Amino acid sequence: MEKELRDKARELLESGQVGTVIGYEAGSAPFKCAPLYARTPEEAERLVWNPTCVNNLAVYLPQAVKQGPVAVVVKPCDAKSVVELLKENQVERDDVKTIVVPCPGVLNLDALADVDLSDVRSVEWTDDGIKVTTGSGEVSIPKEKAFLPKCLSCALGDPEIADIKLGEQPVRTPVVDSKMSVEEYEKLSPLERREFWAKHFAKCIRCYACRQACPGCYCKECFADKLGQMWVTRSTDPTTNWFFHMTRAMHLAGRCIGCGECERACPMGIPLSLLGKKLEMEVEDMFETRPGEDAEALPVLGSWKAEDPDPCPEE
Amino acid sequence: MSDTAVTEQVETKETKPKEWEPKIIGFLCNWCTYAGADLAGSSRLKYPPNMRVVKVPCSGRVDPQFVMKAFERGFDGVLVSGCHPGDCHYAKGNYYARRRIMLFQRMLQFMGIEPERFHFDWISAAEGQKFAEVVEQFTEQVRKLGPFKGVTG
Amino acid sequence: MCENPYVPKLATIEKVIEETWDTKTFRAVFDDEEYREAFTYEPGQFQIVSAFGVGEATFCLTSTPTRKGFVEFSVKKVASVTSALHEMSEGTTVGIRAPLGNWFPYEKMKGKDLWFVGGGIGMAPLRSLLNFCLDNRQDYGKINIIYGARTTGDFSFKYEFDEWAKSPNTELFLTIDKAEEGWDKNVGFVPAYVTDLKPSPENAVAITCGPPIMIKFTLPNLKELGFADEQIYTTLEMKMKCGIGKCGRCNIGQYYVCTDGPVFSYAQLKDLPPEY
Amino acid sequence: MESKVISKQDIAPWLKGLAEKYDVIAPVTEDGVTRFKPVDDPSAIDLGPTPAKSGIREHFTPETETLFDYKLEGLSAEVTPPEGIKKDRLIFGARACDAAALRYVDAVYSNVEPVDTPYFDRREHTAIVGLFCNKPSWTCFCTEVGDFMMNPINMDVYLTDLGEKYYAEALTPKGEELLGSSQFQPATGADKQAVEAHRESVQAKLPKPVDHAKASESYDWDDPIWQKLAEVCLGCGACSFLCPTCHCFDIMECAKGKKGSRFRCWDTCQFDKFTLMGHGHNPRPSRVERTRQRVFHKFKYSPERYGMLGCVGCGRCVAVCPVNIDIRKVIQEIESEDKVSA
Repeated sequence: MEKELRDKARELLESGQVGTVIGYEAGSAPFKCAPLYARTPEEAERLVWNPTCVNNLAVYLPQAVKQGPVAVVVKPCDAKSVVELLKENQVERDDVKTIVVPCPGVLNLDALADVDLSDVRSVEWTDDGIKVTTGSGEVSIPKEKAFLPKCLSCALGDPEIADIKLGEQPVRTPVVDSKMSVEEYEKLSPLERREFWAKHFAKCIRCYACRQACPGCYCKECFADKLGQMWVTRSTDPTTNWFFHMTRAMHLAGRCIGCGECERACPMGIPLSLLGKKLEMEVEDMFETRPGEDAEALPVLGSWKAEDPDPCPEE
Repeated sequence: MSDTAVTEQVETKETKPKEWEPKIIGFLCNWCTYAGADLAGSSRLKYPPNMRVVKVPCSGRVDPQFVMKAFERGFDGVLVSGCHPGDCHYAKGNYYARRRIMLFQRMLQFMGIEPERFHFDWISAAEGQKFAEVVEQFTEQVRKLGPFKGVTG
Repeated sequence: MCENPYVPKLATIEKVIEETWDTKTFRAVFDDEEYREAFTYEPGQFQIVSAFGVGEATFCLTSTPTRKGFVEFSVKKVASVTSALHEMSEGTTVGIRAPLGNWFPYEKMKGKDLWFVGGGIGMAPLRSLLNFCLDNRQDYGKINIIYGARTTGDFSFKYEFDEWAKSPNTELFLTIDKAEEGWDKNVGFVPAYVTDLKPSPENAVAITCGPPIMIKFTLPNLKELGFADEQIYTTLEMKMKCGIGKCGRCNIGQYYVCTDGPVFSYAQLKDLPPEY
Repeated sequence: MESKVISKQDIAPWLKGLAEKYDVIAPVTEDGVTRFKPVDDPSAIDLGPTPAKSGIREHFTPETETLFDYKLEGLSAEVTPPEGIKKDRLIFGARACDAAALRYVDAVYSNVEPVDTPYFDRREHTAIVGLFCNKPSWTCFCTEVGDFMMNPINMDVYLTDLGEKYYAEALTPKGEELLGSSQFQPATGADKQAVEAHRESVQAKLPKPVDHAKASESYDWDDPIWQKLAEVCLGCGACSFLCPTCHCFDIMECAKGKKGSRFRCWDTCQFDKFTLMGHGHNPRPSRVERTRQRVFHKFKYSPERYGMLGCVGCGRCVAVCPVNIDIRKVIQEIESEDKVSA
């Protein structure tokens, strides 16, 4: 698979179809990958595709296309971000070539909690999860534990915007209903919910890793940085943090494709995906659209229908 | 109308009086609901004086941040109201508002803010009576819930 | 324990001078009499002024320590704090943290001819040293003031021009970018005017401050005239918050502009990474 | 100074006994994140993760800290600074890297005039009981940048886990006082030998020292690595906000009508507005300059100015970076032989 990926990347670069291939290279540890901008055939040789390739590389597109057409390695879920960027005119279709990789699911680092990370030699896919090789042997981890939660509920096939497909998508049968976490949360009373977020937002240090890792957060100037307007100060008290995260959630309403990068990037373990998942569910329920599917569709909150649900319908 | 002009009004909430009274803020569309409020006043209809009114050009101007700011700053209830669907002065501002506010309403609820603290309604310039009723009803609804303890309280 | 350096001293605005369409000069007097009496500073130092409710911002001390009892700062309206200050009337309380930073080496300048080269609001920090030197007139050689502005309306401190020009052995050279009716002085940009005036580098010091573009073109001209890097001083502007070398914002190389500056000679600036 | 031992089960009673004099701050794991927090119940302490997610930094330079409150009336204003620390604090379980980081922060905050009084106040009123790292994480490289794991600094007591018991060294008079409690027994020669052997075995697994301060003299301002990092870096502040030596802050106003407060909060050179001036000029306009600034400040400017590196090798930035920017690799690359000779 990696050979194919590298060949394809080299071909794209050599033929001049793109100036850059954004993909993954081996990270600083066997359970880590790092994003790579490959611009030469030699650099393309460094591309990898393995269970550590968790990042949603679409986040780089709005900047990268400024230097001309780029190719980007995407998982089917990441491709939804590309669709959103196209829909919102952040990138032109002609400037992006998507290289879709067949994805069995990617690594949840939490799965390695019991493994001595300093001793890990490699992380590979198996038929049913991953195999971790350490200095003292091999550990097999079943996919229920090995993969990110989003992978366990994923049933995506190849996206429509796939320009290059590196093999067939494995048939994925979701082992978890993605709505489950939301439904689980919604068993809480209003007070418990407020306490839940008070607890989590108290941890937030406002490093903005969530925002920076989000392909949807491409604003030139975030509301949180607008000092003149002062919607939100940088104080890290739970209420101010609530305001920041709630506003960010609303700004992503109908646009969040649930890649979970915000939550992965968060150094403080705030379950930010819950907000995105809820928005996704509500948008589908009320407006019958799913973000990330149709690049021609109008943005959910930038459009309307006369028959939209009404808070106080006329008799 | 700038964001700052709106926030200034949101932020001038006075300190709580000794006897607790619900503090409510209303974002009212200039063309319909605000005129409806005017009509209620000039028709000498009685309704509770708990609401501070912020006039906005259109319900479509209501950014969810206005509502969040109000809750963050400790208002006990927030009302948003504009022209009926189809009657928008700007043709479709309230349709955009409807989607945004509906979604926002559900998110507030998701975060544990009691849904009864936020009300969204259509009130036209002719509906002075309805305006008085909505304010009355909403104020009582918020009164029953008691003081708002904050978004994370 | 020492005093908390982040808590400003309260001061009252005593006088507001409208300099130009976007610049005002404020004169403030410390409320605490004892503090006011003991307060002293050096020309070139700066202060951080609080507009309570909005924030604080950095301004150079435009007044001279030879004239006691008050501090002055000139404010160009650019962002929130400066706008809030512009709204203030006489009698308003502000907070001041001062004096901060280093100052012009006026001891080293003694006996020398001085060339002040200022552009626009850049004249503000120079004014402190200028008036200081004029108040100690016997210590310095000839004092030359080159001051440029976009238009006649953009000059600050117009009310002091006469005093400057009439001081003994002192010359004031004014220039504006484009000709205006009734203007009988120089027309042209500051760097070119400096070349025209041919200041002699012998036993002289140049002190410049102004927009980056002015500095950029003035410097080579001065050097062409024979000024060495050590003979040219300027005062740097950087984003600052704490003013006391803690918050890290004005860090350039191993220096903090707020404590190691704002006054630098060009010899020193050459050693800094180009991040100012 | 003298060394003692304490059986593990005596730690809780010892800390409880200290509660009268100290607020005890120790690592606690909540929702999967281990942070140093005030603890009432010593059984909640979790010394497992090395190092804890966020170190002891926030107890000396809090994320958000009120500098003073103000009140406006008409044209006049009134200013009230907050009260200082009322009760001494004892930080239990701090790692050598975190304690060593305070030496750097001291150099910036309290060893030069004017002294940062709120910080100084906290330092003066805090005792630190450190803990030797038995299981360094994959991100740890403290031995590369200093020898404080073996020779700790800024600790009053240094504990080493010997299985059933802790070996406890008093490093200051305050530490001796702390070890005066009845739970401690004198250490034997065998204990001392065991500790030394143990520490050396751990040290052997960690990187060898490198003289980065010396190497930094030939760092290349225009190294192509900055361009490369800038492309990949997302521009978040996770690395610096979790860094124990990062100390930069912003000062802001929290205005509520006629009352309000001025506060400071963490800030980082990685944010685009860090150096942006009011009139629009930005001396470090892109991530190229900003990624370089972080590395240069820690490895070049700090040795030049303060005579020490601004990095203690805790590895938190490596652990949290969402795009795997690994400062160890970055330094290695800019210090690599062929680059220096090129």
